[in-house]
Amino acid sequence: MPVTNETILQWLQRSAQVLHENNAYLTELDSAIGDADHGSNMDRGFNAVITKIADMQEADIGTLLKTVGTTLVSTVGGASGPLYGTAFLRAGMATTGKKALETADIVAMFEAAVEGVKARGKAQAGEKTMLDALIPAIEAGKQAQLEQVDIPELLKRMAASAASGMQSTIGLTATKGRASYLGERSVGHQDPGATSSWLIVQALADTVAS
Amino acid sequence: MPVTNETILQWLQRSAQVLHENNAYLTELDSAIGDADHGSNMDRGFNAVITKIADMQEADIGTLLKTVGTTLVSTVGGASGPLYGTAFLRAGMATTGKKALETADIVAMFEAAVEGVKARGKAQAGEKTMLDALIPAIEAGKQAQLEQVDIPELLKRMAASAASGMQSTIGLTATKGRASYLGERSVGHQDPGATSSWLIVQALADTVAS
Amino acid sequence: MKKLINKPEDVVRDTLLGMAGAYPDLLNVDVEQQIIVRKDAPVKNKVGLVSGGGSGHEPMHGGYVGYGMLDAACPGAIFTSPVPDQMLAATRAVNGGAGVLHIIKNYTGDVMNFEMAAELGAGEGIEVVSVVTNDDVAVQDSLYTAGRRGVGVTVLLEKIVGGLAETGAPLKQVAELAHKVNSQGRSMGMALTSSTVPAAGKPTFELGEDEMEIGIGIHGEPGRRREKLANAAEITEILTNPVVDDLGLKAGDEVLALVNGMGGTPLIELYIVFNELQRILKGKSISISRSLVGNYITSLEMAGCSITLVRLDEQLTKYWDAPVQTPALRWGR
Amino acid sequence: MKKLINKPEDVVRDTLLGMAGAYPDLLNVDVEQQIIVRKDAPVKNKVGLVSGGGSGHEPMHGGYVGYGMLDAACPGAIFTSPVPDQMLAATRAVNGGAGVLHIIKNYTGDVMNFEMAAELGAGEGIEVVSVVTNDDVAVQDSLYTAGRRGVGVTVLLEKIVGGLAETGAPLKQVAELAHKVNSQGRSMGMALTSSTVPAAGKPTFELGEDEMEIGIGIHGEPGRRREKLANAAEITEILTNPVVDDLGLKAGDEVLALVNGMGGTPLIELYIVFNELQRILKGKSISISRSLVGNYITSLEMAGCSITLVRLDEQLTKYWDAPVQTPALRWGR
Ligand SMILES: Nc1ncnc2c1ncn2[C@@H]1O[C@H](COP(=O)(O)OP(=O)(O)O)[C@@H](O)[C@H]1O
Ligand SMILES: Nc1ncnc2c1ncn2[C@@H]1O[C@H](COP(=O)(O)OP(=O)(O)O)[C@@H](O)[C@H]1O
Ligand SMILES: [Mg+2]
Ligand SMILES: [Mg+2]
Ligand SMILES: [Mg+2]
Ligand SMILES: [Mg+2]
Repeated sequence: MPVTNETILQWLQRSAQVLHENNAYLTELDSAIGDADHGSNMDRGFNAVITKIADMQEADIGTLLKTVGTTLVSTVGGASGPLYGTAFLRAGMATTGKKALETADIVAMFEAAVEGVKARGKAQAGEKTMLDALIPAIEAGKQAQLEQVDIPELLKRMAASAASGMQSTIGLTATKGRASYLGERSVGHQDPGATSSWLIVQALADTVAS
Repeated sequence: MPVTNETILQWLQRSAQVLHENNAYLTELDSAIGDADHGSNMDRGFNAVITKIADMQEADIGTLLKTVGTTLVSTVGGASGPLYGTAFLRAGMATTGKKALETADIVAMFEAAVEGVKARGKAQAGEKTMLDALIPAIEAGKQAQLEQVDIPELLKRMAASAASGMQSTIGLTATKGRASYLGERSVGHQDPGATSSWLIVQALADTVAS
Repeated sequence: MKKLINKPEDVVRDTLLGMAGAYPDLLNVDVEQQIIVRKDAPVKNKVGLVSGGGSGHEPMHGGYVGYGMLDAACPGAIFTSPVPDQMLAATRAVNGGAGVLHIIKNYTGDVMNFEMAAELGAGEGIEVVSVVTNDDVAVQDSLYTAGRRGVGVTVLLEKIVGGLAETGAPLKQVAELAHKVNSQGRSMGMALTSSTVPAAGKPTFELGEDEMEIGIGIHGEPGRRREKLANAAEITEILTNPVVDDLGLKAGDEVLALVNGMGGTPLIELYIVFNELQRILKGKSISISRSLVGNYITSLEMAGCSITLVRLDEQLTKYWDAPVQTPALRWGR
Repeated sequence: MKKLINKPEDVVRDTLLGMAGAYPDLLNVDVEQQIIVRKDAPVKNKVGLVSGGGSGHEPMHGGYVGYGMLDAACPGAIFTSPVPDQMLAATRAVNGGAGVLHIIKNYTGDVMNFEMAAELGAGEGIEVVSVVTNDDVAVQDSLYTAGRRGVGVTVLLEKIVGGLAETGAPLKQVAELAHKVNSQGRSMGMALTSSTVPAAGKPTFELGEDEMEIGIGIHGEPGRRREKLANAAEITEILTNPVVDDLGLKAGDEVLALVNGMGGTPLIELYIVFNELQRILKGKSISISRSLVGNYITSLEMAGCSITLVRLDEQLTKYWDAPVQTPALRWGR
């Protein structure tokens, strides 16, 4: 069963809810190695997204995701605004006109998103950023695609890889983003952006599973 | 045995020492109902006094006390500077030219000092100020003079009355000085100026007794 | 105690040395005599304006010395009135032949020390007139007490009266304007935290996470009452209403509004309070025609604010607008 | 959390409303679009200067909008870079036909959001050039990291470059001067306490009574290292020496010195730090020919300070001295 535009809407709503519930947690992570705003940034952005997509039941997935992207760019600010904004914009461009996504579409959508984050943020794997959750996720997705598993299983594996990628940030020294100012002191703390990335991927896996 | 200029010098030195030792205590009292500076004010002033009178072994008591008065005026500031300054100036005027004080001189000296404080501060008994230690002290002094006790005993009684006067300030509502701004909230706290006044009178009693 | 200081006993001296270096074109700082004097003092035939008080209220008063405001300031020890020697030295330094006005905040210590200085100045043939500010409505005015404290109005008075003095107006007229400004202004303040006197080494009072002090002065002392913490809108009401009532402000009145920080409160919060103040006054049809928002009369690192309103007329507005050039207030030149 | 605010989510809006009321003659505040624009913008044939960043650094940047400095500021949420929409709206509002300079502090978020805004502005045919400040010597500069933070130099740059822009100089020249000021300036900061982001509700970090953070930025974040509390003289050494070394200051050099408070530190302490700074520089025969002491680029209510030095030459001095009329910096008019 493909992922429909209705599933995507549910995913976005679930993401908004999960990010809202984790507002304080994300901010706490950002307090340790950043500036204590990642939770409120994500919550503000996805709250705006929910309002924006409220009447978009008929829209195709590309339009939906592009709307999410521009909304995040216009409401989040900080580092995460342009990064998540670009991610969703690119995801939308990769799914233009589609009302349903097959396995290959899903992988392509995530790949486009991650490439967008890399381009916008000029970062790569191992720099203690959201990419450390997103890159393992997309790699797991590709591997699952090769293994021809079904979509729920593919997303489950992506989410699991995002989770372990997120955990791996604890041991990393930050070289990009605000945490890089802390140098060695950034080690021992989990990256907030990697955490919100995992939450969003997990939300899709959970939406599709249920 | 009369009180000599040497005794007065010893008294001033002892006062400086006692005020220095009670710096933190006086400031703590002033924190509760004032601005947390009475201890350092008195310590600074009497420290300057000690330097000033270091070479005044030959001076008469009047000259000594007037020097104390002008030094306090010039170094203490706040409310206590002009008040203690005036007190010592007036005490010095009441003892001009004397190298020894008999009972009557001592009573007159304190009376002049207390009148000076009243005139300078426009306050009276019961307003929760240093006068609530000084007025009972001078009254006890006059009574002791009537009873013709010796000088050590007279000063002992003055100090005891200053002490109970000081304690009586705990129950009073301040109507003068900084504590008056607290209104009813000033009740329950001992007045810092009454406390330093007691310390100074007690220092004389102790000097003469030893 | 966490402060950017060396030794507590060096705080005033180090501050004066710092000010001397920061404003070499505006100020002559005499570290020995502990006075801050306008660079071009004494200005011939101009009334000299002298103020002073304990340190710990920066930028008051040293930051208000300069063209169009004070001619000299005497900073005492922290929260301690300066001594008559300082005031006398300042009075001498600014006497340009037209007499000297002492601007005194109503505290027993300040009043008595200035009194002694004025006597000494008069003894030297300098004409000295004193004006005492007492604008704090948190304290009830009474003949039988020390009366109201002088707080925020002092700053505004120094500016307005400084403007008049710069025109060469005689001492009598300058003093009259000072009395007028004082009579047209009222203030009230509150604290979110205590401050710490360096020599004391610990906070003057303790306040719970959900408490605030209402009706504080500027010496780090507790206020008239302790209340449960409120939001900016409620706090601004608590401070503004007694000021408006006591001053008898009516619809149509124009005011100069000062939203003042106590030292540890950032500007962003003061703008929020100012916004609440303009909302409240708008509701009463009182218009804020001039305003000042910032840390102008402080209490070391205390967090909190005070609100001062001065009823304006043409004269007061004119001298408020007149050019001023001091470390802390500057416009028109 | 003890703050003079209403709801955390209303802090920026309430602040903008307050600023609008406090400076009706200087600023147009667009609360909807969250931008603060110079009253007379766009100024014809003048390069428009736009800056912006998270709120919580007041008076930066909104307090620097006005004659001789910025044409517009875009305040984001607390410690959060504003969004491209704000920057674009500001860019449009100040474009007087001579192009617009974006002054960006080097933070990943600020850089990316301004980048997007510049692309959008260019798409509308507005010539936009960007300059990124990166003066914080606490952070090592490297091609492989996010690089140094932009801190105190930003304020001084806005003033100096604003002075040149006011003369009608072309965008290329204005941008060149901006790069020059940035290259001639360095900063370093420290904290005695943490600040509290309103939405977070508790201090960003905990610090013991005898500890301080060295090498902080302006977003309430912990610094490069934690050290035992020291006195003003020692702290000033710790901050000044890396600045002097990195800038390669030599005997005979003249500097503009900024001793900046982080928001919760009272002015009296900043004067003490300034005194230590002048002592240290005197020892190296470096002369402070211009200076600024106060809260100019803050981090909410954080206690602490930063030191910024800019090597002066005739050109920089001239535009530093040029008239300026903004809420937070004013002289010469
Ligand atoms: N250059 C970058 N590339 C990818 N992700 C980044 C980059 N810089 C920062 N991030 C991510 O952004 C997160 C912080 O977001 P947020 O706190 O909302 O913004 P800010 O750092 O501006 O306060 C970091 O935890 C990190 O995952
Ligand atoms: N009008 C007055 N008459 C007599 N004593 C006074 C008067 N006002 C204040 N005092 C005394 O001064 C003491 C405070 O002195 P101090 O703390 O040194 O000065 P300040 O109040 O200016 O800070 C009070 O405790 C009180 O005893
Ligand atoms: Mg952040
Ligand atoms: Mg006191
Ligand atoms: Mg005092
Ligand atoms: Mg941020």
